[in-house]
Amino acid sequence: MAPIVTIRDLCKSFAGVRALDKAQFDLLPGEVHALMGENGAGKSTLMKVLAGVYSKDSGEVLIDGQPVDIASPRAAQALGIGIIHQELNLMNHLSAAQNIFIGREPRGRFGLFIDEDAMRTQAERIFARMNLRLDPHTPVGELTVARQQMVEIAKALSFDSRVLIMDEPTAALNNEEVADLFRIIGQLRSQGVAIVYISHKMDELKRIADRVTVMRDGQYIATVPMAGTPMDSLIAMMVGRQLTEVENDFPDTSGNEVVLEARGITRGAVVRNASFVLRKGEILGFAGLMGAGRTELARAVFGADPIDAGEVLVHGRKVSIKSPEDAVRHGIGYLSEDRKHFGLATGMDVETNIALPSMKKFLSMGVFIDQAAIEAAGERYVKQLSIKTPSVRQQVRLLSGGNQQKIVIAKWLLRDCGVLFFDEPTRGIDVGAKAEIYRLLNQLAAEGKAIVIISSELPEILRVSHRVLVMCEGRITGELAGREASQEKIMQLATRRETAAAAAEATA
Amino acid sequence: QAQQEIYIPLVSKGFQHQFWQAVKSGAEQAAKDLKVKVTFEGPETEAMVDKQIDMLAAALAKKPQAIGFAALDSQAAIPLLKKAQAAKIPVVAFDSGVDSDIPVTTTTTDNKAAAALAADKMAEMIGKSGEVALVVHDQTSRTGVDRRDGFVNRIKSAYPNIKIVSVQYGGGDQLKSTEITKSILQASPNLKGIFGANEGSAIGVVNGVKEMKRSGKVVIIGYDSGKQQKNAIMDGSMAGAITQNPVGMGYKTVEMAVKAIKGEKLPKVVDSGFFWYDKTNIADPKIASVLYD
Amino acid sequence: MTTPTAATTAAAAARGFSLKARLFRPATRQKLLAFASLIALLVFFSFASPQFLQTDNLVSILQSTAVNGVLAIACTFVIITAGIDLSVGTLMTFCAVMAGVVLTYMGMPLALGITAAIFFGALAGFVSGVLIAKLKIPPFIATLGMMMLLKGLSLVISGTKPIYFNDTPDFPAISQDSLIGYFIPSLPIPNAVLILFLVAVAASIVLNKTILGRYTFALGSNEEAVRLSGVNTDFWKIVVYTVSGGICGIAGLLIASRLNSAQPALGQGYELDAIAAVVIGGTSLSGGTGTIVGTIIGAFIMSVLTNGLRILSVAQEWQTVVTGVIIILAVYADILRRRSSSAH
Amino acid sequence: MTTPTAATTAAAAARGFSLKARLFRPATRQKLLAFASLIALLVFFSFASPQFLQTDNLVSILQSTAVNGVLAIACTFVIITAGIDLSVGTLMTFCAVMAGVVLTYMGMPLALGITAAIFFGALAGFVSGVLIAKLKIPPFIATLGMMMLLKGLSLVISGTKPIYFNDTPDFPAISQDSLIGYFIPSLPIPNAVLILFLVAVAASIVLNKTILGRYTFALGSNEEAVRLSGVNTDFWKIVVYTVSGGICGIAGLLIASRLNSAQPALGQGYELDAIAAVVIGGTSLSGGTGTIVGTIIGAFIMSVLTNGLRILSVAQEWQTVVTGVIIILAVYADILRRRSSSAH
Ligand SMILES: Nc1ncnc2c1ncn2[C@@H]1O[C@H](COP(=O)(O)OP(=O)(O)OP(=O)(O)O)[C@@H](O)[C@H]1O
Ligand SMILES: Nc1ncnc2c1ncn2[C@@H]1O[C@H](COP(=O)(O)OP(=O)(O)OP(=O)(O)O)[C@@H](O)[C@H]1O
Ligand SMILES: [Mg+2]
Ligand SMILES: [Mg+2]
Repeated sequence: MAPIVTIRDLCKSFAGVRALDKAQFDLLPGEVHALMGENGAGKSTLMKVLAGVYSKDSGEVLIDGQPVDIASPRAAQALGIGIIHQELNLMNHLSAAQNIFIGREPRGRFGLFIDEDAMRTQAERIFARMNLRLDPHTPVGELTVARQQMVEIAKALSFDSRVLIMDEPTAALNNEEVADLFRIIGQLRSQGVAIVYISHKMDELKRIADRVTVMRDGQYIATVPMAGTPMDSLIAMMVGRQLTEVENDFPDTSGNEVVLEARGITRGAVVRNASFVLRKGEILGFAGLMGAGRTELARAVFGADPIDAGEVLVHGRKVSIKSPEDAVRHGIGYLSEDRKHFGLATGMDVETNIALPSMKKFLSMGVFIDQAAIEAAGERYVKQLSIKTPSVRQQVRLLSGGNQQKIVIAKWLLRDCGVLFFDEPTRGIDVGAKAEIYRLLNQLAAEGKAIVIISSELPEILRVSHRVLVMCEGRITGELAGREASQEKIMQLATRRETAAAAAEATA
Repeated sequence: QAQQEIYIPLVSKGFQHQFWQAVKSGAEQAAKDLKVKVTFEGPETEAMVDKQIDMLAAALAKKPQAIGFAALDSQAAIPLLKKAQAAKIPVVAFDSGVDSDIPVTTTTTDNKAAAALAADKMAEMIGKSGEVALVVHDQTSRTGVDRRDGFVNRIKSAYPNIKIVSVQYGGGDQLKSTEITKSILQASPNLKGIFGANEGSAIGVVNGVKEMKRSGKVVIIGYDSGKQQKNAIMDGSMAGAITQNPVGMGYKTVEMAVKAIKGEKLPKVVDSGFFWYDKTNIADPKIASVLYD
Repeated sequence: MTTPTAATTAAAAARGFSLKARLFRPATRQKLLAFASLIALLVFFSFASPQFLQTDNLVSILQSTAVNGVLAIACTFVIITAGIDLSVGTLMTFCAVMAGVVLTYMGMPLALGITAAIFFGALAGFVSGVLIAKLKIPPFIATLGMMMLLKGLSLVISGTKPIYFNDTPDFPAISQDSLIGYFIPSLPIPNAVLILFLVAVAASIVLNKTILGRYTFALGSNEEAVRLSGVNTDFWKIVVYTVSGGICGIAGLLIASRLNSAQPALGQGYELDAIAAVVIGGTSLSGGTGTIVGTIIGAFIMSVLTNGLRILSVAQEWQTVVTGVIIILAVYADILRRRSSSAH
Repeated sequence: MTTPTAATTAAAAARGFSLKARLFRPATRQKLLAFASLIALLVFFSFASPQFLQTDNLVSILQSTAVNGVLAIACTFVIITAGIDLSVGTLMTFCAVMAGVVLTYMGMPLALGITAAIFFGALAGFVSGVLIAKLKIPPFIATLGMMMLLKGLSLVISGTKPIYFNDTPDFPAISQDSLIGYFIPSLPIPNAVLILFLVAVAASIVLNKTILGRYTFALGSNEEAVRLSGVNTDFWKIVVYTVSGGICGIAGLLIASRLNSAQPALGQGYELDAIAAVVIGGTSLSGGTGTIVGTIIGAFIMSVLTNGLRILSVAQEWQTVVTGVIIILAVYADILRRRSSSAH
């Protein structure tokens, strides 16, 4: 079969960074082609060149064997190339349907007026195909990150492209949604659509990819068939060395001092009467479906959002947490799931972002900033977390997504909080770094820190948690000891909806 | 009782400038003497013709017994003035007239003639030859245009050896007028005199000349009064100035309005006059009475 | 997803009624609340002064809203794209002057004068749009530059003198006559108000029903996302500024016909009133949201306030103080309204 | 990471030299380029008029930059937080009036008058800060309201009359005497310029070396992320506006001492000059970036332009046109400079 897309010797540099160095790639019709590589390997950049977002410095892009110059997203669309970007690109004030059809609105009278009804119907049709229950009129800004991601996927599907690029489409999705997405990918594949699939979730790749291209440092490493290639060797190709798996050893922490206790936290309808305790040295996993309220609960405890009822105790003493400042003062840190909006000042440099919660540590005479110390701290963490950046003075927005995530982690490590909430900490992080982060979590717990990890990836929850709490519809529906937790048990609790819970309570 | 009190709103060309504040104080004095109630308002700049029309409309809505009006544009207000006429509200024009016979009388001063007098004084003091410049407050307002033209035309027609090298506008802002004066002095090293066409401009000229250390070498003629201007004349940094009689103008406007309400016959024009004052006559009671702080 | 808390009990109760009632109830309340500040002012002034609530005065409030209202509509478009336009005031004047040139200096027929005003408005808007979209000059600076440029040009072209329309007796009628009064003599609402209303309706349709309106909101919401969707954002941004400029041309016609003259020095400072009206009306300066109805309410709040304070004969310096405070309060009220409506 | 393209060949060549030279070269060039517009103007006017390049005139330019320069510094802080301050002009006047009240009406000693001006500036800034940070009123509107409020208050407090400082003969010396000229008679640079310079240095240190400065940038970059980092963003925002207000107080002292009076009606319109200077100096209105040096360059561009056009006796209406065009060009030049420097 002749490839739809062929990329040869593609080079692309940014200020001080060689993102692509003679990269190669070819894509066959009807295949799911996985693109793998560590954070900053150049995957997104390569795809952005193909989608007309970036212009190449040198090299060739051929579509159906013809050399093309893809100068704009519009040109890429015209060639039948659609893309789901790694970062959300939505207009928050517009509705889901409006977002999907931006630039291609069905026209009514005179070609000037928009046919809203047609748009709604078409959007509903796509949602139905995705098994997504969503009113097309909902403003996108009111949706959770997961649902926003679903809207992005819907938008990409609406193009009916021949080539569909998916840059980490499942980073924010839960298992059910991932299953829906894979079903759709299957359909597309059978229709002859070529799909480029970028993900750091190895199990996913195993499930759907036909072939894999591995990249490292902007260079092409190899293209291999998925079936028959062991995961270990793929990972070795990616990182250039062998990785050793860390096993969870489930230490018994039940006797440890309670450092944080939340009692009856209620926030509107999204968090309802949630209570939990967190002990010194333990890793507490929060599992649940999309919109279960885990993020909202963490934000409420952290003081980021006002609560309607409930109290928080730190080391057994009741404290008033009205703002993140209060929380941090009481030694509580929170890593947001949405790094772009809530985690980072992306226009500022790496070292400043890392130092941001700890600025007061770097003062001389109470007001002046000790820049050398900040730089040293920045460099320490860049090294410790292997953050890929030309220097600690680089603006964070110029780093790859995974490296940005590491900076969020670094800033809370530096702040040295006793209690840390990690909300989806490995979203968009490569396997090597993921292992690194798990090791780090264990190490922090061993040092006596209390850790909450919120994750929609059940394997991740199972792998790191000493204890698992499951949420559903804003309530905590159950607790499992790490050793006895399993995907099935968690899913059962995660779907224990109101009526079922009431029934359970009645019998108890 | 309150219903019976005669109410006369005055819609002026401005309210922040000292000139208009002086008109206001004259009007308030008359209100006290004649036992009537007046209000006084004007737009922020003399460019805001439509804002003034809105003020006039609001004033008419209050159903006053008479109204005083200093038109920014001689035509724009005519529809409203017709309304006033229809409602039998006599209109007294002040400062400058309206292109219409609706106003029962106009209390005014001749800005052009006054500025021409300033030109004569300037010519006299610089020996009828040399370079002079003007710092004017406004390029488009009636007062600005009249004072500029009065001065410029007189120099052109009567003093062929005097050259006007620059006319610039500082909006009556003292700081801007200072900077303007300095650049004029910089550009014209032989400048012999500057005319500042209102209080802010004149003070700016004094400041600018002082800052450029050209005091005594440049003849400054001002317009209007005010504490600083009077001081400048006393200490010799300003040669003299033209003053109108804004207090008198305000007083006369109210007085005429009251007469109009009573149905008395009024002259078509009441000239509130203008005066030249300098060190020699500033203490003269006749002059002192038309000056304000 | 059911959410049976106190907050939703009401919603559950409403479910008994028609779906429509359920959908519309909170929305209607929210819309009425937008009028709250305006109504509060109207009630206050009506009690404070017997002269306030008279036909004449209400008509003159309407009349005085026309120019600022139209300018505010022009600004609304730009502000929804997260831009700003400081040049609307002097652009209005520039258009008035161009109408004067065509009608009075060149003696052309009325229709041509009207066309000229709108054309030159659109042209200036186009230039701003190009500066902003193509040269990437921030809107604040591009339009600040245009503001000065147009102010100067108006003075240059008019010869720093007002241009009168005495040879075109139909011109003042555009804004001063009353078509409504012709049919309903007891309602002598001047045409200027009718024009404001027509412009508002047209602008509302453009914003909500057309492709231009959609892109206007989209640009303000996330320009980069729109660009990545393959839309020519530069083009649409230029169109928005051009349309906004054309609307300023209409404002120029209104003010010129009201004053029966083009006053070349007028205009600066009007942009702040227009922007204030837009923001009081609930349009966010960070873009992506906004309504024409809100803008009109904002413009009325400004003119009712000004008129009312004058009717009460409040000293002018205090008028300024009060206006400053009320602008802040009105926007704060709008913020509270939104906060409470989004909490449910 | 090697980058063997044409652009980096030069860098490779430079590698032969010291690391320092390599690091500094492009940065230095970029900084020099920031001066480019200013230098172009200076060169142009020097050729156009023999009077331009004289000590006297240069001193005048310096002096005329002082007030706008200080106001622009105040604006720089606010703009870096992605805010805007429209009240700086009337706030300056308000501070001048308060100094007048303390010195002339109450007959207090000079130091108290100076303190009063700065204190009331900071107080007004604090109020703006609270409106913006706590009540979440958009900066544009909060400071527009403050602008009007302060304008009215200045008139009310002064009784719509200038307040003179005739009883405080030392007061004019603040801005008009020349400390530098005392030591170096050939350089009679008035103290106002010295004060501008001192304020600039202090502001630069605050912005770049202190925690306030760091938070100022961080707020403008991503306020929510800063808040979630446990920083009391409301507090720091209020501090920024308070500091900015205090700096306006200094501007108030400068203008009052130069005019030897507090002129209550002056001030509106000054905010646009100040903001223009900030933006010409390369500070982005969307926040997160900016330098004091840039702002000072911007302020000089404005005053050189004004002075030069006046020296050339360009007709006033054309001065306005040219100023508008140059503002746009200067900002465009800065954009081009940044674009080319980030391409390397
Ligand atoms: N606009 C830009 N300016 C400067 N550098 C950039 C830019 N975009 C990407 N880079 C750099 O290019 C390199 C490749 O980035 P890219 O986003 O392609 O990585 P990636 O493989 O998608 O990583 P991730 O898995 O973390 O998303 C990184 O080092 C990144 O810092
Ligand atoms: N900005 C918002 N506006 C309205 N509703 C919201 C908003 N953010 C969250 N919600 C709602 O709050 C509920 C809880 O969401 P939350 O983000 O806490 O869930 P989560 O368990 O963290 O899931 P996720 O995996 O999506 O992060 C959901 O019903 C969601 O729709
Ligand atoms: Mg990527
Ligand atoms: Mg979440």
